[in-house]
Amino acid sequence: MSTSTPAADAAPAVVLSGITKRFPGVVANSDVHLTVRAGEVHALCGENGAGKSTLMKILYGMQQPDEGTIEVGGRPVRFRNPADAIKAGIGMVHQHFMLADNLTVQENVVLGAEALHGIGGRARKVIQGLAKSTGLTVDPGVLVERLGVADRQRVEILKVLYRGAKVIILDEPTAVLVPQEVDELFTTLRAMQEQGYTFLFISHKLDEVRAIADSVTVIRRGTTVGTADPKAVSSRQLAEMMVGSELPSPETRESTVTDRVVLRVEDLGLVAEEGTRPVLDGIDLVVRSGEVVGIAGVEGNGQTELVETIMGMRRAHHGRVLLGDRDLSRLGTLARREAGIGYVPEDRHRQGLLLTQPLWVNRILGHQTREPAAKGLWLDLAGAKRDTRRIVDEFDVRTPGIDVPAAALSGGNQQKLVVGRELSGDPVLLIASHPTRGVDVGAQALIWDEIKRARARGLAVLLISADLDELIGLSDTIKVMLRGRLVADADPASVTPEDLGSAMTGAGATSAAVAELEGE
Amino acid sequence: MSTSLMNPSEAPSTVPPPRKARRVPGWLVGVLGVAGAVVLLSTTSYLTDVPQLTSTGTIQTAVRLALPILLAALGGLWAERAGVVNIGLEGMMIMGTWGAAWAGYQWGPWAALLAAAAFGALGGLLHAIATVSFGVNHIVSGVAINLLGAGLTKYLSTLIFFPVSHNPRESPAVPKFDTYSAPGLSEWLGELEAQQRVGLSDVAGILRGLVTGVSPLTMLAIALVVGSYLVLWRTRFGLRLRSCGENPVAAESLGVHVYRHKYLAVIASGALAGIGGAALVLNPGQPGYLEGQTNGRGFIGLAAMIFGNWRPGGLLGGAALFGYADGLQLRSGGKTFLALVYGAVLLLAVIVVWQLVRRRWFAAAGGIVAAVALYAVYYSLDEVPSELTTYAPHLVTLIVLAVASQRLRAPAADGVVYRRG
Amino acid sequence: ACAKDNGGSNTGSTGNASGGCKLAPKPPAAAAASSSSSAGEKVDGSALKVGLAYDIGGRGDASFNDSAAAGLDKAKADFGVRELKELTAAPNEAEDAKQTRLRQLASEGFNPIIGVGFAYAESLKVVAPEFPNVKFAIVDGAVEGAANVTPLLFAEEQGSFLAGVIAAYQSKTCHVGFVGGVKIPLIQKFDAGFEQGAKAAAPDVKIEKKYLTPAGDFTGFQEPTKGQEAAKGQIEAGADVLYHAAGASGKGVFSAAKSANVKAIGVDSDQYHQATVAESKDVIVSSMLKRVDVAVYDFVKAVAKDDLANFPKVFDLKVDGVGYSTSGDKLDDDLKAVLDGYKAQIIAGKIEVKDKPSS
Amino acid sequence: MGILRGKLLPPALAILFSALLCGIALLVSGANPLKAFGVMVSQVGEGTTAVDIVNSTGTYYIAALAVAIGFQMNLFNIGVEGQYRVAAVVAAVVGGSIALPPGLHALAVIVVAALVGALWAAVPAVLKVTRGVNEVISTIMMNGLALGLAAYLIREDVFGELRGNNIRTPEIPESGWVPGIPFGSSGTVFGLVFLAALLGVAYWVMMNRTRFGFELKASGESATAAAAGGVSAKKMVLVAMLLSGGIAGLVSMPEILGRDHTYNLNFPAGIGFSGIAIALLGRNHPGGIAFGALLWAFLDKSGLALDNVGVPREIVTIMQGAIVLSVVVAYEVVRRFELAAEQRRVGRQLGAVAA
Ligand SMILES: Nc1ncnc2c1ncn2[C@@H]1O[C@H](COP(=O)(O)OP(=O)(O)OP(=O)(O)O)[C@@H](O)[C@H]1O
Ligand SMILES: Nc1ncnc2c1ncn2[C@@H]1O[C@H](COP(=O)(O)OP(=O)(O)OP(=O)(O)O)[C@@H](O)[C@H]1O
Ligand SMILES: [Mg+2]
Ligand SMILES: [Mg+2]
Repeated sequence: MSTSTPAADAAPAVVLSGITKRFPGVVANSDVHLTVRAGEVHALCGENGAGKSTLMKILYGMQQPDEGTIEVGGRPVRFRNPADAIKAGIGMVHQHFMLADNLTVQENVVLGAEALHGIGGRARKVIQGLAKSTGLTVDPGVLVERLGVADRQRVEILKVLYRGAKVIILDEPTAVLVPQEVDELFTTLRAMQEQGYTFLFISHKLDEVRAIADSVTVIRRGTTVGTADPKAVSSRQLAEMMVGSELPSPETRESTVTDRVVLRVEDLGLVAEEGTRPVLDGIDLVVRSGEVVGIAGVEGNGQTELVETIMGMRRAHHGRVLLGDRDLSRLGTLARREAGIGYVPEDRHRQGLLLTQPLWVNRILGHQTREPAAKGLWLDLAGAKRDTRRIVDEFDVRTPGIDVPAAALSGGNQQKLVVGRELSGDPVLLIASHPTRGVDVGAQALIWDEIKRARARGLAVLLISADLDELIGLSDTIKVMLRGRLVADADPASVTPEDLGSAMTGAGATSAAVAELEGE
Repeated sequence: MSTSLMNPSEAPSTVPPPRKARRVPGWLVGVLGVAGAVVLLSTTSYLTDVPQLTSTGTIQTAVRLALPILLAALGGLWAERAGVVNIGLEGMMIMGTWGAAWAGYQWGPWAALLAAAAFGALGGLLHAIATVSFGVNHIVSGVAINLLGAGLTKYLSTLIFFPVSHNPRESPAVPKFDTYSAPGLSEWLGELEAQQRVGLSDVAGILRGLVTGVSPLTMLAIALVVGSYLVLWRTRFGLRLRSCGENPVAAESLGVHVYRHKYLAVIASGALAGIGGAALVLNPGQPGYLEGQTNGRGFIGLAAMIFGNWRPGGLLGGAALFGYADGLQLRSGGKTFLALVYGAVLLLAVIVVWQLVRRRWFAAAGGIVAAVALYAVYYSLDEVPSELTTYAPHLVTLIVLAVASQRLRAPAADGVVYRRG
Repeated sequence: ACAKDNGGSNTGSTGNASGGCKLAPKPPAAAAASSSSSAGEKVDGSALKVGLAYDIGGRGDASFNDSAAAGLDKAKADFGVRELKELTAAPNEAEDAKQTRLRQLASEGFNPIIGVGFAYAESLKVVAPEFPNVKFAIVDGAVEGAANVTPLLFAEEQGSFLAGVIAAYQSKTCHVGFVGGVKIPLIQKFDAGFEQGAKAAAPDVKIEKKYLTPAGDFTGFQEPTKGQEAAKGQIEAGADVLYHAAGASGKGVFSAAKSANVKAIGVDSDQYHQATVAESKDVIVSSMLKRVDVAVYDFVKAVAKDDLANFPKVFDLKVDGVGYSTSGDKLDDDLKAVLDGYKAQIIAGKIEVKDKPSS
Repeated sequence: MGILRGKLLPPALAILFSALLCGIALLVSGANPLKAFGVMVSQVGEGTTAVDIVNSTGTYYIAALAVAIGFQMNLFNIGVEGQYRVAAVVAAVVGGSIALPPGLHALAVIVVAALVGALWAAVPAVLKVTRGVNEVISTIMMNGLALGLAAYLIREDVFGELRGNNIRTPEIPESGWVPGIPFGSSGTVFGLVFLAALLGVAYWVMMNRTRFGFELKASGESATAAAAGGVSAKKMVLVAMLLSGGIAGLVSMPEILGRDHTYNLNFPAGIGFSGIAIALLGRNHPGGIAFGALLWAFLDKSGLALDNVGVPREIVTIMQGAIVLSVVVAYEVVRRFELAAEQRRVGRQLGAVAA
């Protein structure tokens, strides 16, 4: 590629004008204007549900705008489906990965673009060539299910490149990556930018936006608020543009940690279902009353398994789990809940809610043996409804009533309901997995507040989060998890996300704030 | 939900670096499996002195009985690889039998085949409309199609066959295909088989069964198995089709026309099930269409497909197993069945040794108990009551599934209703 | 590299111990056959409305339903029956459907009413007492304590005995086979008679037996494929004359016999003349006849004459309720004489044919 | 009103549509559809048809309930067919060979039937839980084995006895009979039809008012969410399957204890498969299932009258298939329509509409 710098006079790569998109009950986009210059990295920011993904899906032909026009390279276009967009040189890496687990990397990449180089050896060569020139190395023959998150992301980008896209949409690509992986990604992006690619980049992480973007457009409640030069604004200013008000912070002020041990995990081990591979190995952990213990780790290093083993959803291979003095190791999930554990699962749709059931039925889930949801073997419908109303009030769940199905609520409100439910019945321990993942700032602030309040009352909290700011802000102690082991302790008072990130990837401690644990 | 993988808790943990995929290629598994089965059978046949286990006739019977099941299973494969569960195979098969008879008695076996495919495809189309366009639960639609298929064919038979055959439940006789044998080879194998040499004669018997008296239908079915493999795994169309069964949202986002592929797959599925019906009608022993003729073979086909792990080679194995067990019990009954029990004991012994090597004491103990129990059965009985042997294929399927089913893996989006947008 | 197989090659049929069985001494020749059927008698049935409730299969099944239909047709032609009505059972139907069918006929004024098949026994037990003036009959069954139900029972074992004799005489390998559709007592009567007959004619004869499905699973009557495979198994085991009592599955038996060029014996009606098995007719040496048509005809006649008192208890060899066919001329005169000899002995009670097989 | 529309409109539309479809089929074949339908309706008043419909509704109802319990948690118990057969044989054998006072005797037979049904269902349940065997296949296979076992048990040298050309189990003495409600010449309604009704009520209470029902539903709706809520999917599979099998075991009890007093070769087959269709038709709701069972029974019994007007009775099967298919399509269409309406309503009430 010869011309690598964006020329101001060249036609913009993409111009969206007057885009409006309505869903039943929601206007996702309303008169959105966006201009992306060729060769730049253009960031798109906005709260949850602001309409970013919708806008991008429209640009990618997955959804049709109700109003508005799209221009690509100066020519007006109409995309009826993604194939049209692909033809026009637009590619998209989705917020939720769009990969078929049971197909190989190569199959995933060539799918839909078989006409280019077939599906056999030739395609393989092309993929390998692409991978080499961009640094996105991954074995084309391996099944996607065997890949980690970062590799999957590489596959996603390869998919787009393979189709010859010149304008690449990245919808929250960094959400699942640790800082080091983010850096790697950015390096790749810059190199590709040199080669003439244009990027549309969505992220909630404003530091990243400022680090990579050449310009940034902010969307609020479905409409564009304005475009800024990221080098010229602070993250705070950006955030306030997004929200239209001041930012909350996860910080906890004074420590409320007591001596009373609530949760004690001893030498916990878990073996993968299919074989003898250890997924958890020798986990020792203590959480005290009034303490928040945070677990940091790259996704897939055993955090999910740890939580599910403590909850009794998986059978530990060895080791013990004690709540107070009581040994829970042989109990089932329900008994553990009854013993006083509240559990905010990492995926509210899959694990937290019965989506088609009304809110009050969801209130019963996990409490089906206890007041106020049940009396003995019988359900107490009136009690459940009454308590649901309480949660709706106390946790500011925005809903027209408690009889609507859970699916009708937005993600943030669903999460508030789940947190409210898990904090009912006076638990002594709360296990919270990504409690504010994908939740907008308002809801996030409320959930943080509630966790802090409960902690002040003496609740012990085990917090798992990929959001390192949240983790550092909320925790009293941080443990780093790597390959099924707890490998380091970090002090939230002094540790930075970068330090934590390097410990999480196993690059070793780079700061005094992270102390490696003996044993490995 | 916004930042996670599609299925966080099912995401593989990358804890130790992903094991280097030491995958044994599918064809090798197949070859080893077949070889193992032959060894097991010839050993059993030798030790129990029951040559029928590997005789030419038994194998031929097995092939004939397996054929309709195999085709139904293939039909299931096509639909389920595209993510549509097809419990309506039975109904589509019934429609196929009717179509085959209707065209067959007028224009001969090839026309029968075509008509059967068309009638089956019609059932498939109905299933596709319901499940793909209307998003109806796949099982519901399948059950309805089974009812419809049965009702429709009965109704049509009274209208159309009755005036000709004077029997509302039967079509006029349908001409059959000629059968073919490999000259020379067949005789040579026959001589080998007759010599009753351990192992060699067994293999000869099995091979001879496969090359003697072969109907074009059998060749077609085998071609369809191979063809299905090639189409589904070696072409872009197949890749797209399978992607609809694994992750339709992703497929759609890459420009794959998911609805169209699902439609095509389910229609093909119906056509294959229909051909399965034709295989029944065109079987030399059959007069033509006969009410109740399919007798649950569509369901068995579905089972064979699941048994075969949603793979063409696997379902071939499943259908063969069922056909073999059924053939054996039909041809020789209780005594041979006992020989099979003996074979099962041998198989269990091998498994026990293997588990002992792997230090799986519990599994090994279970195996020993089962083996001893089976041996006791073998030892104490002269002949298994015929009431029980009739369903030997069902029992065998159940047992094999219990042993092997944990390795099975359905397409990820199988049975999931997909809606565009 | 494939060659077309020519039909009727000698697949299987190993160990041709040609020469056949060592036969038992032949029975003494019988006196001239006594044709008991009283012909020429004029009966008027113009007042009768006859109702027929078929079992699964109904008219056109080329089996006992059809046979009943033939009897009815003949009766109608001969006696000028005023009205006929025929209803048919559905597969797997509930008991009350049968009752409804019978009741429907009875309340519409049909009299007599004939239930074809033992499946009607339980329903008749209920319905018959409700209509004491209606004369019922049941094929293959009996209803205790119901005076207005006439059983039309057959001595299938006697006919099958003769089939066994035929098989033993025609076998070159001294090895014969029996394929039963469903292992129910009715079919076991065929089995028993066949076995006894074959053994009587040739004590050393080997007999293969197979029932396609056990009692309760009636698909065995509808599975020609299975019939064929079972027959092939028996042929390969050495049997060269096959007898079947397997309904529609019998077609598979014929087809197997045809392709291996061995002999077969049909059942119920004269299958040599049946259209659906026309392809294999040249291997059908005889059929065991179960004269449901005669029974139905005689029953209608008896009702018309109001003479049920002398009605035969069992349709056996004596009244020609069972027998064998000679269509196709595959039985030589010698054999016919032998058969007549055995028939006479059975009629005379010198041979008692069992109705339960030995195994 | 809205709820009623959502629940009642689809089946009404579907029945209308299916009737229309069959009407056309009849017209094409040269029959008069109005006459055919008329004869079916008037058949209800003939002889014992009305009572037969009620009896048959009871039987279908039990079968469909058995299926529905599995469906509640996405378990496909295709094996009701085999479960009720084995249960019937064993219960008939036991009933015929024990002596107990009236009432108790019948009760014992019923309990045995339920236990045996559950036991037969336990095999696929255990295989699924421990070995991951797909229950669709295993129950299909168990159906075959059930036929074999039943046939074996009624062998004369085992428990069976010969009655003419029929074989049956020893007759259950009168103390084990369950008296019905006689309607003179119109027939007798089986006493155990009330057992079916009772099961329906119990099913409703269980699903809506008890912890177990909640867990079952939760497990069916989302196994992952249920697991996080302390519901063990394996346990639920096991219990649901056993319960389903237990109820399936009762399917033939009204007939055996109310009329036949024995298991014989005329034992009806296929009720399990009808049960699947009816459960689907009734959307697993006890009321819906009752309606579905009634409709099924009506079509079955009144269909006998079609012979009188020379219309092939098979049209009834076509109608049943068409109803099942069109009812689900209708539900789906109405559901989509209502979902959109609901979203609009929630959106309006929250004033969440931007701009
Ligand atoms: N298919 C759909 N049907 C109905 N409403 C939808 C649909 N897709 C999105 N929405 C709504 O449109 C609005 C915009 O959603 P969108 O996904 O574009 O937000 P976003 O800015 O990408 O949020 P996030 O930061 O969570 O990714 C949301 O209120 C969402 O509820
Ligand atoms: N395909 C769809 N059909 C109908 N409604 C949808 C669809 N997708 C999203 N919605 C609606 O949009 C709203 C929010 O959906 P969305 O998936 O964008 O949630 P979210 O707020 O981004 O939460 P999360 O972070 O969990 O994804 C919900 O009210 C949901 O019902
Ligand atoms: Mg988004
Ligand atoms: Mg979102």
